Amino acid sequence: MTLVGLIVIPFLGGLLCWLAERRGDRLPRWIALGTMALELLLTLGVWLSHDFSLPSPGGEASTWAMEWRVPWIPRFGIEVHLALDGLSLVLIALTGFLGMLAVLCSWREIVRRVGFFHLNLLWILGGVVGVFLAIDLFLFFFFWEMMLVPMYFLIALWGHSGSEGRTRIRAATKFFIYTQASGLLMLVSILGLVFAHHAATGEYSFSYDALRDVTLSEPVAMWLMLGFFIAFAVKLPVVPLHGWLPDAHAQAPTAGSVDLAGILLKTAAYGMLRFALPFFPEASQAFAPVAMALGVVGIFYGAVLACGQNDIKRLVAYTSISHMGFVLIGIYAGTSLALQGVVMLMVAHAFSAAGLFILSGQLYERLHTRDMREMGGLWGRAGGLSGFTLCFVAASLGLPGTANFLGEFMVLFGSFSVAPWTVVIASGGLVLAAVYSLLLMQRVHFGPPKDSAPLADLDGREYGMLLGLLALVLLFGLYPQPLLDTTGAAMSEVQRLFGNTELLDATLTWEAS
Amino acid sequence: MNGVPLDHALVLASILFTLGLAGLMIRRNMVFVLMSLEIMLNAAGLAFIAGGTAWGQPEGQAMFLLVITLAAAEASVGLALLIQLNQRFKTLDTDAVSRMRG
Amino acid sequence: MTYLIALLPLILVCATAVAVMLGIAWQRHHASTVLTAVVGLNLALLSLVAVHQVAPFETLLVAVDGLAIFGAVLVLVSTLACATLAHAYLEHYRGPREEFYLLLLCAAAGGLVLVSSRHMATLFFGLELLSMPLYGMLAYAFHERRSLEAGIKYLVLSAAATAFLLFGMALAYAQTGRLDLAGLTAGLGEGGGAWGLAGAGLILVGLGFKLSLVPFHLWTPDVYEGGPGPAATFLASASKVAVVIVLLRLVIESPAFAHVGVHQILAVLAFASMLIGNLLALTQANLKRLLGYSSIAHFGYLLVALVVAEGLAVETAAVYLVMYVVTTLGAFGVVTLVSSRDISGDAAALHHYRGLFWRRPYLTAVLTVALLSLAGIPFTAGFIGKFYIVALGVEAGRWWLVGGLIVGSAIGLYYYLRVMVTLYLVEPGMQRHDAPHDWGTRAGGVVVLGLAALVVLLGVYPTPIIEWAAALGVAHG
Amino acid sequence: MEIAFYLSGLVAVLATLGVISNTNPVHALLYLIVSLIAVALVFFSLGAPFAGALEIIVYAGAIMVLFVFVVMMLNLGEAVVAQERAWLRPRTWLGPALLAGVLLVTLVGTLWRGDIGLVIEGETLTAKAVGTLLFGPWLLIVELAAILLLAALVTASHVGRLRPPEKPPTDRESGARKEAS
Amino acid sequence: MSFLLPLTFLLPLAGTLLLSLSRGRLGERASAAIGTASVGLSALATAALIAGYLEAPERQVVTLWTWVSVGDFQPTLGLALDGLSLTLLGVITGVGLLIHLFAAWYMRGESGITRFYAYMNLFVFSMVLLVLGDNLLLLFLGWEGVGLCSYLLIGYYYRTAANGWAAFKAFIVTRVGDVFLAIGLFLLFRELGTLNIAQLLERAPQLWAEGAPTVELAALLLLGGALGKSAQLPLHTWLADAMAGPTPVSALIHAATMVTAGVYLIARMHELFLLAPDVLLLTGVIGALTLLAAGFAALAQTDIKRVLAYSTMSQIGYMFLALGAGAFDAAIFHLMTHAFFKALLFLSAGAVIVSCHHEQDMRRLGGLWRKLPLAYAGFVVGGAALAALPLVTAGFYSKDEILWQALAAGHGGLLVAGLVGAFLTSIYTLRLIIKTFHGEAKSDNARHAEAGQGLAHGVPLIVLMVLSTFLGAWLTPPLAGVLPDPHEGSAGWHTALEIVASLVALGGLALAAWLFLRRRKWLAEQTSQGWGARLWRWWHHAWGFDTAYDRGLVRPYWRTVHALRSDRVDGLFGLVAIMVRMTHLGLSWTQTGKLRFYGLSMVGGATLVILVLALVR
Repeated sequence: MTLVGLIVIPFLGGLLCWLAERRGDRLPRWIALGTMALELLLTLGVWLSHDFSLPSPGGEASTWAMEWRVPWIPRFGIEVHLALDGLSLVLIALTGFLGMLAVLCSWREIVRRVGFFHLNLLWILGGVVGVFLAIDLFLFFFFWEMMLVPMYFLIALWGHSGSEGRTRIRAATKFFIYTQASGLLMLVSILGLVFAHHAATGEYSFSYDALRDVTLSEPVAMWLMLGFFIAFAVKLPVVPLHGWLPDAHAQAPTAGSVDLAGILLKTAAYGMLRFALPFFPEASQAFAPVAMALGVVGIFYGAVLACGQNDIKRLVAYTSISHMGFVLIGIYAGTSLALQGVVMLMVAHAFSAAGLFILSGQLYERLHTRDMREMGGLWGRAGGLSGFTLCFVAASLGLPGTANFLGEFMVLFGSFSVAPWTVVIASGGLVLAAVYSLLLMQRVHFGPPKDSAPLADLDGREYGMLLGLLALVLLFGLYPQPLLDTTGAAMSEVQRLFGNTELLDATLTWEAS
Repeated sequence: MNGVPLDHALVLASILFTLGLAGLMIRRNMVFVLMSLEIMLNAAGLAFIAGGTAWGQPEGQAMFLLVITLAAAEASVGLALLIQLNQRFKTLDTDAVSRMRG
Repeated sequence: MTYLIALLPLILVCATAVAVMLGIAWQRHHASTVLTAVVGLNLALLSLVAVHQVAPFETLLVAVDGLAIFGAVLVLVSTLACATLAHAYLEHYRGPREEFYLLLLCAAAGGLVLVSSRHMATLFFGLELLSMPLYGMLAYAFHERRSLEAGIKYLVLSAAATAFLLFGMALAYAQTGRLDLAGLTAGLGEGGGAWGLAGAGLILVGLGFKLSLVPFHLWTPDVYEGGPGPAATFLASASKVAVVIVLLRLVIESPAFAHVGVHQILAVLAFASMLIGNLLALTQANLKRLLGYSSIAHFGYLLVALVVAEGLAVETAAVYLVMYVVTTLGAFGVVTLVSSRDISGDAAALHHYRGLFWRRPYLTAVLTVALLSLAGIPFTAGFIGKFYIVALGVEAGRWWLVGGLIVGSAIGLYYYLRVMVTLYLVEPGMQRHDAPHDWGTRAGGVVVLGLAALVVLLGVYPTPIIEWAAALGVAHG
Repeated sequence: MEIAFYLSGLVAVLATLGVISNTNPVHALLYLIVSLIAVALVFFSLGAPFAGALEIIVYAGAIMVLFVFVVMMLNLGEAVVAQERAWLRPRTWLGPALLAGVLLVTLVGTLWRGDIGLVIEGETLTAKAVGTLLFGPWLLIVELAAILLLAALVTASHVGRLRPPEKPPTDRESGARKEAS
Repeated sequence: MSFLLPLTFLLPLAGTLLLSLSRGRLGERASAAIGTASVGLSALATAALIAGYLEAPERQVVTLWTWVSVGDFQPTLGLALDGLSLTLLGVITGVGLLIHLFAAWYMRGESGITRFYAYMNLFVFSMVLLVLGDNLLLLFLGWEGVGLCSYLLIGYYYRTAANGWAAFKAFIVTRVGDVFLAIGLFLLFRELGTLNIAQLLERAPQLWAEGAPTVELAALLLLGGALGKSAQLPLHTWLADAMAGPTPVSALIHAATMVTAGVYLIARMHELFLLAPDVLLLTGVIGALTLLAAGFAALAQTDIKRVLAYSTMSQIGYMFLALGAGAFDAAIFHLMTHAFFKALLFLSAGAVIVSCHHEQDMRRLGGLWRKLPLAYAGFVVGGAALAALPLVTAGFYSKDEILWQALAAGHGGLLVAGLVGAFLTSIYTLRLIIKTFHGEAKSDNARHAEAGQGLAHGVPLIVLMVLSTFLGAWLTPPLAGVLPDPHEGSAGWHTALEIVASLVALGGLALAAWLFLRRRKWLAEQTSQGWGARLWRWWHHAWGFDTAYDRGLVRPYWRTVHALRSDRVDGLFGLVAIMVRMTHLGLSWTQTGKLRFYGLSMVGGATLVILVLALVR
C-alpha cells in the first residue's frame, strides 16, 4: 500500500491545493510543500526499511523490494502492478526532493491562481511517480502520457510569454505533440509485444515479467525496440528529436523547468533502463552503435547550440541535451559501471540543472529578462547568486568533486571498454561543456556591469534551496556509495539482461588501430 | 427471347439516376435541386421494381412504395425549407446558403 | 408476446412521441413535454432489461440481439442527454419549443430501428426515420440563417445519399433477389458478383455520408455549426452510433461485403478520414465546426475496426463507440449549455470561451475532460478507445492505418490543445456567452457533469464496458 | 411489351434531360411529370401495374402538384428564367456533367459485365401480393412509415411558418441577468 | 601522525568554506587573516610531516573512504605521502603561505578580498589533493580543481571583459589537455583495472614490454594532460594571457605550483613513461622546443608579467627536458628552485606594479631601483637565479643538474637546446631588470612610485630571496627511492659542463648588458623596421600560435555556432509543421460552403468507389 500511497499522495495534495485556493495564496503553497515533503519522507522511510542490496544469486527470484498488484482490466490481463526497486526508489526520492524545490522556487514567482498551479505541479509529480512505479506496461503508458497534461498547463498558463505573446502556448503544444505522438509509437510497440506474447501463450498480459520473456524474431524485435526507443528518445531528448525541449524550458515557469529537466527527462532514461534494454537485449545491442552515435551527436549538438543562445534558460536547456548524450551512451554501453554512472549522472544532472534553472528564475525575478545580452557584470551586484551560479556551472561542466563528474566519468570509464572510439569522441564534449558553462558565467556575471544598483540579495528561502542543492551535489560527488548501493542490484539486473554478450565486434581495440 | 432483360431495365434506371445527379450538381436553383432529388429517388424505385419483377417477387414493389413515401416526405420538408429560404434570403439560389465555410 | 417485448423500446419511444404530439395539440407546456419525453426514454431504457431476457430474437426485419441492445442503449442515452440539453437550450427560445422533442423522439425511434435492422427495408427506413426529423431539428431555429442553411444542406445531401443507398440496395437486390442481410450474404456468395459489388459500393457511399467519411464529409462542419446545439449533439452521437452499428452488421456480422475491394475501400476511407479530418480542424476558430472535423477523424479511427473485421473488431468498435458517445455528448453538452442564454447564434466561436475557466471552472473542467478524451489522453475514456484501435491495428498488422492514426492524433492534439488552453487564458473582458449561473443544478448541468465523471470513470476503470463489448465480440465476431 | 418498355424508357430519359436543362421551373415541372408518367409506363410494361398506378397517382399527382403549388406561390417569373440561363453556362455544367457521365459509364459497364441473365417476363404482380407482404411480415415498416410521415409533417409545419418567432431576449434583459449572477 | 596528512588540505578547505559562507560579512583584515592562517596551519602540518618523513622516510597512505565502488572501479579518497609529494607539498604550502601573506599587502583596498582568499584557499586545497591523491581519479579532482581556481583568479577583476576571456581561454585550453588525461585514465583503467597509482605502476611493467603500443599511447595521453596544465607547446597559449589575474595569483598558480603539475604528473607516473621511451623522448623534445620558443617570445615582451610568464614556460620547458632525459629528480629539483625564484620575481613584480599604480608596461617604467630597493633586490636575486648565475644561485644548481643529466643520458640535442635556452634566459632577464629599474622613469606612474611597506610586503620577499640563493639549493628533495636514481657520469665531464653552462649564462648577461645599455638605439631601429620588426612582432606574439588557433579553431567554431544557433535540425521539423499547415489551407479551400460542390465531391467519391470495385476483382 505504501506504493499506492506514493502515487496517490501528490494527486490528493494537488486537489487539496486547488480547494485551498479560496483561503488565500499561502495555504496551497504550504500544502504542496507538505505533500512533497511527505512523499520524500515516505521514500526515505522505504529506503531505510528495505534492503536494496544485490538480488538473490539465483536471479530468477523477484528483484523488487516492494510489490503491489490488483487486476484492473482483466480482458487484457492488465493489472495495477506497482513495484519498487533501487532505481525507482532513487528516482522517486529525487522527484520528492525536486518537487519541494519546485514548490519553493515558485513561492514568489507564481502569484496568479496559485491553487490551480500547484494542482498541476503536483499532478505532474504524481504522474512521474506513477511512471517510476508502474511495471505493468499499460499502466506505465497510462502515467507516461497522463503527466503531459498538467505539464502542458504549467507551461501554457504560467509560462513566460517570450517575445510574442503566444510563444509559451506554442512551446507547450510542441512539447505535448512531440511526446504524445512518440508515446503512441511506444503504445504500438507495447501492443506488438503483447500480441507476440499472446500468439506464443494464448494469454493477454501487459506484465513486465511476462513480456520480458517473449521471444521475437529479429526484425520484429528491432521494430518494436525502435518504437520504445523513439518514445524515450523524444523525452530524453536525443538529437534530432529534441526540438521541444529548448522551447519548453525557455517558456516554462521555473518550477516547470526544474521538473522538466530534473525529473521528466529522467523518465526517458528510466524507461530505457527498465524496458527498452531488458525487453529487447539483442535488438538493443545491434542498435547500440547507432544509439551511441546519436548520443555523441547529442553531446556536441547540444553543446554547440548552447554556445549560440542568448536566452539563459535556452542555454541551460541545450546543456541538458548535451548531458543526456552521455546518459544515452552509458545506457547502451551496458556495463555495470556505465549503468551506475547513468544513474549517478541522472541524479547529478537533476540537481545541477535544477540549480541553474532556479538561478535563472531568480535572475529573471530581479532583472525581468532572460536575455544574456542585457546582463553582464552581475558579480558585484547579485551577491550570493553569482557564487551559486559558479558552483552549479562548475557542476554542469563536470568538475570533479561534483556528482556530475562522477556520473560522466563513470559512464565514460564504463563505456570505454566496449566502445573506445565513442568515448574518445564524447570526451571532446567535456571541452565544449566547459565552453558553454563558462560562457554563461562570462556573459552573465563577468564583464562591465550594465547598471551599478545592487540587486536584491538572496533571501533565506532562496539561499536555503540553493545551498541544499549544492550540498547534495557535493555529497553525491564525494560520497556516492549509498546511492550506488541502492541502485546496484537494479543495474546489475539490467546489465545481466542486456550486457552479457560481446558487444560491438566492430569497435576497434587499441592494438588493432 | 421474350421480355426485357433485367440489365436493360437497370441501365435505364442508371441513366435516370445519373441525370438526377447531374441536375443536383449543375443547378443552383433550389427547385431544380429538389426535382433532381425526386428523379434520383424515382430511378432507385425503378431499379427496385425491375429487380422485383425479374425475380417475380412483391418485395420490389413494396420497396418502391417505401421510396415513394420517402419522396413525398422529403418533398414536403424540402419545399417548406425552400419557402423559408425564399423568405429569408429572397432567392432560391443554393449558393446563397454558403455563409458557413472554411 | 416475445415480439412485443423485443420491440418494447421502439413502441415506448413511438408512444411517447405520440403522447408529446397529443400534448402539443392539447396545450403547449415546455416542462411537461420534456418530462414526458424523458420519462418515455427512461422507460424505453428500462425496458431494455426485459428485452435482454428475450434476446436474441429475430424476425424477417429485425434482429434484437446483443448488438441491437448495445446500440439501443447508446441511442437512448444520447437521446436522453439531448433532451435534457434541449431543455436548457430551448428555455430562452421564444418560438414553439415542444416540437423539438417530438422530432427527437421520432429520430430516436429511427435509431432504434436501425440498430436492430437485419433487412434492407428496415435499414433504409430506419435511416430515413433518423434523418427526416433531423432536417427539422437542424433547421429548428430557421429564423437564424445558419440553422436554415444547415437544414437545407443536410436535407439535400442526405437525400442524395439516400438515393445512392437505395440504388445500391436495388442493385444488390437485382443480383440476389433477397433483401434480408442473411439472404443477401448467401446470394452474393464468395465473389459477390459485379452488381452486388457495385451495390455494396453505393450502400457504402450512402452510409459513409451519414458517418461523414472523407470524401463525403464536406457537409459536416457546416451542419454542425449551423444546427442548434441539441440537434448537432444528436447528429454527432445517436445518429452516428446507429449508422455504425448497421455498418458493423453489414461488414462483420453478416459479411455481405466480404470482398477484398470493399475492405480496401474502407481502409482508404479510414486513412483519408483520419488525416483529412484532423488537418481540416487545424486552425478552426469555431468550436462546433472543430468538433465536426474531429468527428470526421474519429470515424476514420473507428473504421479501422470495420476494415479489420475480425478478431477484436466488434469489441473495438463497441468500446470505441461508447467512449466516443460519452465524450461527444460531454463536449457538445458544454457548448449547448454555454449557448443556451441566447438562441440567436450559438456560442461556438473560440473567443467566446476565452477564460471560461475563471468564470465557470466546473463547466470548463467538463469541456477539458471531453477534449482530452477526444485527444485520447489517459485518464479519459478516449484513451481506452484509442488503445483499442491501436491494439486492433497492431494485431491485424494494418501498419498504414496505425501510422495514419498516430499522425492524425498528433495533428489532432494541436487543435484540441489550442481549444483547451483558450479556456484557461486570461479573461479579455469581451463578449460573454455564458451558461446560466445556476447551470450546475439544472438538469442539463447535471447531465454534463455526469458525463464528464463517466468519461473519467471509464478512462480509469473501463472493465464493465470492455466486458460488455467483449461479450458482443464473442456473439457477433 | 418490350417495345413499350424501350419507348417509354426513351421518353423518360429525354423528359428527364429536359427537366435538368430547362430554365423555366414550370416547364421543367411539366417535363418531370412527363418523365414520371413514362416511368409509370415502364412499370406497366414490366408487369407492375400497381406500382405504375401509384407512380401516377402519388408521384405525378400529389408530389408534383405540391411542387407546382410552391412554384406558383413563389411566383417565379421571367426574371428566374433569365437568371437560370445565366447560370447554365457550359463552364458551370461541363465538369459535373462529365463526372456524371463517368459514373454512368462505370455503372453501365458494371451492369453489362455482371449480367446474370435474368429476363423480366412481364408477369403481372398484383397489388394483392404487395399488400399481403406489406401488411404481413413488413407491418413494422408500415407503422414506421407513419412515424416518418408524422415527423415530416411536424417538420414541414414547423419550418413552413412564415411568421418568424418573437425576438430573442433583448440585451437589456440579458444584461440584468448578468448582473444578478 | 596520520591525522596531519588530511589536515594539510582540510584546513584550506575549511578556510574556503568559512570565507564563502560568510556572505560578505567579513572585513578585509578578517578575510586575509582567515585565508592566510588556514594556509599557515596547513604549512605547519606540512612542516611536521616533513620532519616526520626525514626521520622515517616511509610511504604513508591514509584512506579516508572509498569514493566509488562499482565492480573493479574502486577509487578511494586516499592520500599517499612519499618524498615526491612531500616536496611538492612543501612547495605548495610554504610558497603558498608566503604568497598569501604578500597578497594581504597586495590586495589591500580591493573589493572582494573575501572572495579572493576563498579562491586562494580553494586552490591550495585542490593543489594539495593533486599531489597527495593516491589514485589518478583523485589526482584528476585536484587537477581540475586547480584549473577552476586558476580560472576564477585570472578572472578576478571581472569588470574588464578581457580578463574574463583570458580566464576562459586558460580554462578551455587546459581542459583540452585534461581531456587527453581523462582518456589516458580510461585507457589505463581498461588495461590495468585500477586507478591506484601504486598498483598501476606495479602492474604496468608486468603487462607491457617496453615500447608496447598501448603503453606508448597511455603515456602520450598523460603527456597531453601535462602539456595543457604546464603550458607547453602546443597548449601553452593561455599562460601569457593568464597574467590578467592579480600578481600573487600569477606567482602562486602560474609560476610556482599549478603549472608544474604536469611535471609532477610525469614524475609520478615515471615508470609508465620509462616503458614508453618514444613518448619520454617526445616529452624532452617538447620541453626543449618550448624552452626555446618561450625564450625568444620573452625577449620581445613589453609587459613585465608577460616576460615572466614566458620565462615560466621556458623554465617548465627545462623541467620537461629533464623528464625527457629521464632525470626526474632533476626536474623536481628545478621545479622546487623555480618555485622559489619565480615566485620571488612575480612578487617583486607585484611590488613594482602596485607601487607604480598598476603600471606594468616596461616601456613606461624605468629608473625605479632607488625608489623600490626591496623590489629591486628581489628582481636581482630572482633574476640571477633565473639566469643561473654560477655558484651563488639556486637556479644554477638545478639547471646544471638538468644539463648534466641530459648529457649523461646521451641526449646531445637536448643539451644544446638547454644551453641555448640558458643563453636566452640570461638575455631577457637582464633586459627585464634594465628596462624596469634603470634608465629614466618614463611615465608619471613610475616617477611617483611608492615603495611597499609592512611585514606582509617584506617578509615574503626576503624569505624567497634567501631561498633563491644557493641556500635554497641546499634543500635537497627527498626523492631517493621514489624516483629512479640519476644517471651516473664522469665527474670530469660534469665539471666541464658546469663551466660551459656558466659561461653561456654569463655570456648572455654580457650580451644583454651590451645590447640594452650600450646599443639601445641601434636595437630600437633594428626592431622597428624591415625583417627585424617582423621577427620582433612575431616573437612578441609568441610565434603566432594564438592567431593560428584563432583562425583554425576558434573562428570556425563560432561560425558553426552561429550557423546552428537557431537549431536547424529542429527547423526540419518546423518544415513538417509548415507542410501540415499548407495542406490544411488547401483542404480548407474545399470547404466552399456551396451545396453543389458538396454534391460534386460526393459523386466523385462514389464514382471512385464504383471504379475501384469494378477494377479490383
